[in-house]
Amino acid sequence: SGTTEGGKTEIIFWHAMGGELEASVNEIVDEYNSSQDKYTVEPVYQGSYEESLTKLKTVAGTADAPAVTQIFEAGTKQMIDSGNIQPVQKFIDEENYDTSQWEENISSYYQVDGEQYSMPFNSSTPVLVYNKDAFKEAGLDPEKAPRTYTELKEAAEKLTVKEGDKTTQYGLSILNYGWFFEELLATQGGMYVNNENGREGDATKAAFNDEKGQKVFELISEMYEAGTYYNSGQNWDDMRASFQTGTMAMMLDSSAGIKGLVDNADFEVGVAYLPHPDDVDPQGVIIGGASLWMAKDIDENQQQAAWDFMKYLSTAEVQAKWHVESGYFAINPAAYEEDIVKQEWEKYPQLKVTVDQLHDTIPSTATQGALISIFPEARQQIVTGMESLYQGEDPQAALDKAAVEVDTVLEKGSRSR
Amino acid sequence: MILAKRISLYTVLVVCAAFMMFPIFYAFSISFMEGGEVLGGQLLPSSLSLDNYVEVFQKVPLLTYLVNSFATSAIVMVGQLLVSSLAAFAFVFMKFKGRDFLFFLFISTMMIPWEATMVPNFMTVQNLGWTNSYIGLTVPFFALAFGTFLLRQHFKTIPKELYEASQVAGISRFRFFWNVILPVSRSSLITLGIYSFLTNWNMYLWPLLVTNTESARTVQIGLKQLQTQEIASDWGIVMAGVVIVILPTLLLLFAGQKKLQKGLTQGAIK
Amino acid sequence: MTHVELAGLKKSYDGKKNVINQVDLQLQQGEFFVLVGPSGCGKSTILRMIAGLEQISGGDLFVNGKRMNDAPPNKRDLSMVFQNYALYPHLNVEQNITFGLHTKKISREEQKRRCLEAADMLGLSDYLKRKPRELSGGQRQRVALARAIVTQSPLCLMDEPLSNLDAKLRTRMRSEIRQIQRKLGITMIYVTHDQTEAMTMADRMMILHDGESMQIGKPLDIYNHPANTFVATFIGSPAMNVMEADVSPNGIKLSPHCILSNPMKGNLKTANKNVQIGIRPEHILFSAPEQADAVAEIVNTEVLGTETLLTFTLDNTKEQWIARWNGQWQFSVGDRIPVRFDLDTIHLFSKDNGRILWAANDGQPKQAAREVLR
Amino acid sequence: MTHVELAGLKKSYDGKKNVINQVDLQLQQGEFFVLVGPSGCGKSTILRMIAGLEQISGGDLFVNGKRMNDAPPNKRDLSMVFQNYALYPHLNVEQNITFGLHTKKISREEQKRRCLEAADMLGLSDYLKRKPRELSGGQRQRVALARAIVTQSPLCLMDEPLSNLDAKLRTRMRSEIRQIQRKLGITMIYVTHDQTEAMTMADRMMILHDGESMQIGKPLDIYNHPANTFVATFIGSPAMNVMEADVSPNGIKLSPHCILSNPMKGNLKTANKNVQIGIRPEHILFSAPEQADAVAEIVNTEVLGTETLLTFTLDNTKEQWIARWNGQWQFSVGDRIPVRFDLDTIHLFSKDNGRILWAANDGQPKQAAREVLR
Amino acid sequence: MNAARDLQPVHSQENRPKRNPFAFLEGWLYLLPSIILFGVFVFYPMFRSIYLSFFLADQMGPFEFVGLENYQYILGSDSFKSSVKATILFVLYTVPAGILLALFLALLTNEKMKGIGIFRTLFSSTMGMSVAASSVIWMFMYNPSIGVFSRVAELLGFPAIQWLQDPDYALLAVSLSTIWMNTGFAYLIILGGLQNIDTHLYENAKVAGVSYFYQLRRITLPMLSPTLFFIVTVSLINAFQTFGQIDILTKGGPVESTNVVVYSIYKDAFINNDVGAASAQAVILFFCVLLLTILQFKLGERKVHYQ
Ligand SMILES: Nc1ncnc2c1ncn2[C@@H]1O[C@H](COP(=O)(O)OP(=O)(O)OP(=O)(O)O)[C@@H](O)[C@H]1O
Ligand SMILES: Nc1ncnc2c1ncn2[C@@H]1O[C@H](COP(=O)(O)OP(=O)(O)OP(=O)(O)O)[C@@H](O)[C@H]1O
Ligand SMILES: O=P(O)(O)OC[C@H](O)CO
Ligand SMILES: [Mg+2]
Ligand SMILES: [Mg+2]
Repeated sequence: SGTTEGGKTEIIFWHAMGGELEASVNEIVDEYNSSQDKYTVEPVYQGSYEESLTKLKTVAGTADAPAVTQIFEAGTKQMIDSGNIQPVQKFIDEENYDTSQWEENISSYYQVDGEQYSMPFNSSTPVLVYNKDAFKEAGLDPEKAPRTYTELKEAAEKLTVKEGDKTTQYGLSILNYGWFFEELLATQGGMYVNNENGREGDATKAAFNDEKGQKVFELISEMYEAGTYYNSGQNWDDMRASFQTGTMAMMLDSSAGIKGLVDNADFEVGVAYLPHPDDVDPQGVIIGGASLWMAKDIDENQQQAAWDFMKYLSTAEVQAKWHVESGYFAINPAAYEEDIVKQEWEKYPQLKVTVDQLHDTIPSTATQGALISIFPEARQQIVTGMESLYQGEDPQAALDKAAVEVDTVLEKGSRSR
Repeated sequence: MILAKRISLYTVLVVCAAFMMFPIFYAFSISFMEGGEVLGGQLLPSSLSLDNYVEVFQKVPLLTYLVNSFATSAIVMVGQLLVSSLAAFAFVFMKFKGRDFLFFLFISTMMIPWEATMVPNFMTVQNLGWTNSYIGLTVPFFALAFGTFLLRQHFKTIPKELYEASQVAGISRFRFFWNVILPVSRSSLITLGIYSFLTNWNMYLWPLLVTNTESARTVQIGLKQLQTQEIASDWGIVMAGVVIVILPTLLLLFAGQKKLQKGLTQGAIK
Repeated sequence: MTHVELAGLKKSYDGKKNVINQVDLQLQQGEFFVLVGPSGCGKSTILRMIAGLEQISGGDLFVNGKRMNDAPPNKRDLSMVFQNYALYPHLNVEQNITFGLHTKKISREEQKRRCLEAADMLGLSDYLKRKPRELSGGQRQRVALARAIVTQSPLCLMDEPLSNLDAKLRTRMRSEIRQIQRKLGITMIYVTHDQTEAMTMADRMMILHDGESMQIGKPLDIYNHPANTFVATFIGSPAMNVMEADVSPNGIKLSPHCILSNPMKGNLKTANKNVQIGIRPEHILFSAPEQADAVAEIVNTEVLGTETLLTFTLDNTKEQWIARWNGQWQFSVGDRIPVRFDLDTIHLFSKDNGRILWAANDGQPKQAAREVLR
Repeated sequence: MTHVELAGLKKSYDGKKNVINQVDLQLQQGEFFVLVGPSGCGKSTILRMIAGLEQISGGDLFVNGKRMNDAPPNKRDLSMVFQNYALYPHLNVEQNITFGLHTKKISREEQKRRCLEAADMLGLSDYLKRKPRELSGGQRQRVALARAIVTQSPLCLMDEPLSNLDAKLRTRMRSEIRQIQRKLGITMIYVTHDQTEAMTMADRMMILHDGESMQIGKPLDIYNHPANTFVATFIGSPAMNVMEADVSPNGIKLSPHCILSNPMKGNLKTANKNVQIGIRPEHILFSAPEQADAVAEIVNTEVLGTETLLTFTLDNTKEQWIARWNGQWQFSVGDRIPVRFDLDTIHLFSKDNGRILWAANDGQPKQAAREVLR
Repeated sequence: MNAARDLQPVHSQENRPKRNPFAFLEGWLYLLPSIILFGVFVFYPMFRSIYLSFFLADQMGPFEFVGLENYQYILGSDSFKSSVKATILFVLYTVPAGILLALFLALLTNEKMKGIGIFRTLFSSTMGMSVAASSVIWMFMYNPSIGVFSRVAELLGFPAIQWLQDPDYALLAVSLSTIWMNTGFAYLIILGGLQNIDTHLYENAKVAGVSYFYQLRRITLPMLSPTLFFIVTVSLINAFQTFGQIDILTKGGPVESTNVVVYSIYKDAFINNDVGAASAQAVILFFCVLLLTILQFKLGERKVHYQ
């Protein structure tokens, strides 16, 4: 919804940025509001990614729908299918807006059939985070993080510390979250679903249970069996707390979390590329995080406001600030040339690693990511699969089971309007 | 009582109290800690710093939320008292066709999981244009089977002669309800009032669904807002939020515990 | 003038069994009428039907000649005092007394005036601002009374208003109620299960048993001429002794060795061989051995100070008689004493239906007045 | 043999005010002792101290000569019947009766035997499997009694066990309890506020008032020789008339025109000019005009059938006297009738403290026995 | 007989009592607010749920009639079976233990002692704790690295259990926190019930000299049975409807070990967009709870002693 009063058009902006990030968002919005006098943006927090997607679904197409909403990448297909969305391509075309200033690797995720649907905003990728002090103690080179699964397993073994029966430090931990599996699959060039990850037509079947997916599950299973892998559950906070208290020496995390880790840890934190099986060339990573979507059934004025706001967000200065404060990528690479970024990178060299990894990514339908509307449910199935590994389930069986479930919901989903 | 028995009883009481109160105490304690202390797993803060409290107010508009929570809880309280007492009055003091069936129907609503009805309810509220308003936050809860039941139990203890005396005197039914039944049942109404205030203060999912603006939000959502998915939560601040959220209800409970217990028991036992 | 009339009144709660069966009654203006009977006999039900609080299942109710079966309570121009007083606990005495007067379109001043008047009459003036719970039982009772008075309704109904009070207070309230009723000249229908209350207060009374009227009349007439064994044993304390007896022209045989001379002088058909005899405890007298009708074997003695109650048997039969003698008598269990039955006061009842067959004092009560005691 | 002894017993709930003050009492084995007094005078408190349910604040309690102040209830070898019976609603009669017997190491068979015996004695045999709510008030009372009996404790305490029953049942239960107590030979301490119960049941009784013992003795002794006005008016119904009077050597002046001749024959110091005179209602007699002591102006007549209660005043004074005459007397309000006071029965009390000063029947009660009435 | 009466038409002796039609209307008038509100916010959604359960549907409404397919799908799915199992286990963990704990505390504080009021207030305090706040606290306590449980385990030399991550313990952990949250309410109710028991019953027992546990077994528990019956019924219904703590603590995981039916309904309806399946589960849940409650009333009430 939104109103026009005193010549100013007011629009609502829903986001899922809680805690510290909410403060940054608010600050940026305030700056935008005072930078011009035509539009006012009001940011409103709507809960987690899942919750805000749920909420948007409830108001989409009504007068309550916000002009701009932040939706995580997994909701992309749902948004496109909903029919309540105004692709930003329209404004790009109208204005001849130069999208080449955007990071191609990021914006391509939100392109379907050459049309730009949403505007990338907070993008992240997974990285391997490790405890340099622990590396030193284990006799490993703290500047050389493991890259292949074999290296990873060896390092993990060395990093695992036992006191009698009790393990006081594990090697590795991966959060039980579907996203990490997707990434570990993509870096091998693996597909999540058929029809080129659903980008060449609607996906009808899961594809992740091939030998590439298999490798990921086997890695987890083997390491868990070997006692070098720590199950840190589904909660990001728990995982980070465990890392910070030294329960494990390595973990996968979102690039957006790096800064906080570095700040709070009482040891030196290292960041490295996502590991891959020994026999493949790493393809890079899929972009994560979220993008901004414009509502369709609102008046022209408000759409203009939304577009204007989006453009503002993608300027180099704003992106630089956002990158520095949040740890998310700048969607406009020019931002990396800004002074504040340079200063920040000096302080936090780890941040640069995340950007490099993104730049090294080889574009393909694999690294572009899957486009399915039932993503949230598919992720739950993967999580369940991962969790069952800790119960001693056979990796192939666990993966197949998840695939069957995903097939079922894909089939069901295809019957929806 | 023999001294030894007395001492052992007190010991057991203190131990139980320590166990029961530990989580609350723990939350208080953490709310005064700095980030490092929290991660260190300490039990007590090294100093009683109010920084977390200051920060929590800066982070989310807790003050607005507190006001909203108070307002909605109070409105729901009044609404529930009114609607429930009207219904209970009819169930006790009137004879009409279908009364017992209706009563059974009312009671049966206690068995319907609220979550199961949430989707259609949300659609209803939205179609009525009640989102982001106190109406949407409150009206759906005005009818309360438990409250009707509780008040009915109490009304049944009111001598029916009071009603008959009014009939002989020619006092209208509504006047009797308003001028006699309500004042006479004050203690039960207070019980139900406390109960409904507490339950509504503690509601989370519904306010999250029907409010999209900060000006309409309640404290429980604020609590969630303090935790983040993306970067590690600052537990000290979160716990400060927890303390702010639980403090009003704890105080209310402490003040009204005796009444609440009495009234609830009345409802519980036929 | 007939004020209230019940004609063939019936009541059934479940549509099957009649709790009240065919009750007929005519009340005069200003009469103090008492409905008395054991618990559950239907007294409250009748009162509540008159008040309009209970639907009438059959028969008719007339007030001042108008049929009132279906009028709502407040249209019947009556006031009511409930057993538990039904005071509003949250209102003070004054508010309680005037509660509901506004419906009668009475001005505030007039309400106040009537309230003060009634309070004064009942000695409540000092308590007008108190809440009911701050009053004693008797004071509460008077507030309930005051509330009935201020309505100035010509008919007042009371349902066991004294049963919650202690004995002493009860005695006092009895006469207070009676005095006020006389003073205001209202018609009163008063329900009680206490026969003393009925005897002392009623102009006329009805004895009710299982929803049927047993007898209607003045208290003393009923005491002296009970219509059946139920009335005979219900009125009077200790209850009249009612025992089986063989009646023959020669005499009345109470036990093998106790045969009273037949006082009936052929009044009774000899067919009625087996009847019940009724003698009140005070009419069984201590006797010189030579004048004795029988020898009583003492089972129990209760010396109450003023009087003594003796429980005894005759000739080893199981039936226990009670005699009531003035003064303090000391007997031991098993003592055998000569007693005499006052033949001038005996009643004979049918064994089949309990109806009175014959009474010694028929026609005129044995009047004890003007007779000096001792 | 002395069974229970209270020596200077005191009780204070708040540590300040004594609710029980210096009560001394010796009970003999097998005695039926009644504690009587108005509500709130401390009867239950004394009983509960004896039972061990309430701490003793001062003084001593001896049972069989052993000091028992601090023994727990179950060590005192007594049974107790509570006012509301305290039956377990979820247990049937049999289970109620045998409740707790196992603690006395009594075998199951023995429990069963005792229970059947007690049930038989109390006519409960048919109800053994019923729950208390399926019993009438009197039956419940008997279950409570049975529960006390089966313990075979030599001492039984009862706290107003009959106060919830209706009048008829009460009369019957009175004698039942008394008979059982005699049969089992147990010592009984029985609390009541009903003077009739006290009079008819007690071997001896104590009249309690505000936590102090007013008088201890046999019921008739107390009736005939009340120690003070409190006892005088508490025992006897209707209560003794206690009025102010001027005593001079010439006579006792009740009102300006009513002066009785002084029966004291100089027994009393003339200093006691202003005393209270006590006369029981039954000792105010109807009189031939020439023998009359005074003329009574009738205020109210209550004809109870057997007897008539007359309320009257003397010489327009406000004081209302009550007389009680046998038979049915019909007077109207305002009637003036000659009455005579039975000088052989009057009591004189101190106006200051209410203590008895002189009684006409002092030394020997006026025994009415062997005197034929009418 | 008086004249006026003779003029009256003779009524049949058994004139049927006429009911006042207004009484009927007035009764419903007082109930109207409740009826409307219940109708709109309880019964309508309930019926809509039943309706939707026969359709493929998302939050916008139904789009394809599928008959019993949703039911077949649910009843055949392993996930639903594990939900049912989790629900039953959850009920079994929380209801008896919670009531026993509350009963224990209530018995302790039913004694007359100095300062008992403070303990009563403390024990009832969880009633004032919101599910959201309580869950946050417990989540922190369960934190495997910094939470108090692992700290204590470490101190005592036990292996730290990953309460919320281990499918063997997660449900137990959620149950534990639920028991804590529910204790306050159950405690208040039970304490009230205890205080309603006639003290004379205990005095009689004292005179008889029976032991404390005998009193407990033969007097307290039977006399408390109506209260216990009430609290068992309410706790059962509540346990079946538990949502908040699961959402915050485990989100139904790990390996669906805490995915109780209500949470599964929520997930299907709001995350998986499958309102049809969610409705079918809601209908099943409703009838199970209804059946259980009726059963409880039928069986349980026989053992309850009302005065
Ligand atoms: N509302 C009712 N429904 C069914 N039966 C009733 C109802 N009220 C009274 N009764 C029955 O009607 C009969 C007469 O009851 P009523 O209350 O008139 O007796 P009562 O003479 O006033 O007795 P009490 O002296 O105990 O007050 C009783 O058998 C009673 O059980
Ligand atoms: N637990 C208590 N705490 C404080 N005061 C008490 C307590 N129990 C009784 N009292 C007071 O002690 C006095 C005597 O009480 P008690 O119960 O012994 O009277 P009672 O003679 O048995 O009266 P009733 O005939 O009404 O039963 C009363 O004034 C009462 O208020
Ligand atoms: O935690 P974020 O914002 O980096 O996002 C992670 C995933 O992409 C969310 O789906
Ligand atoms: Mg009645
Ligand atoms: Mg007492």
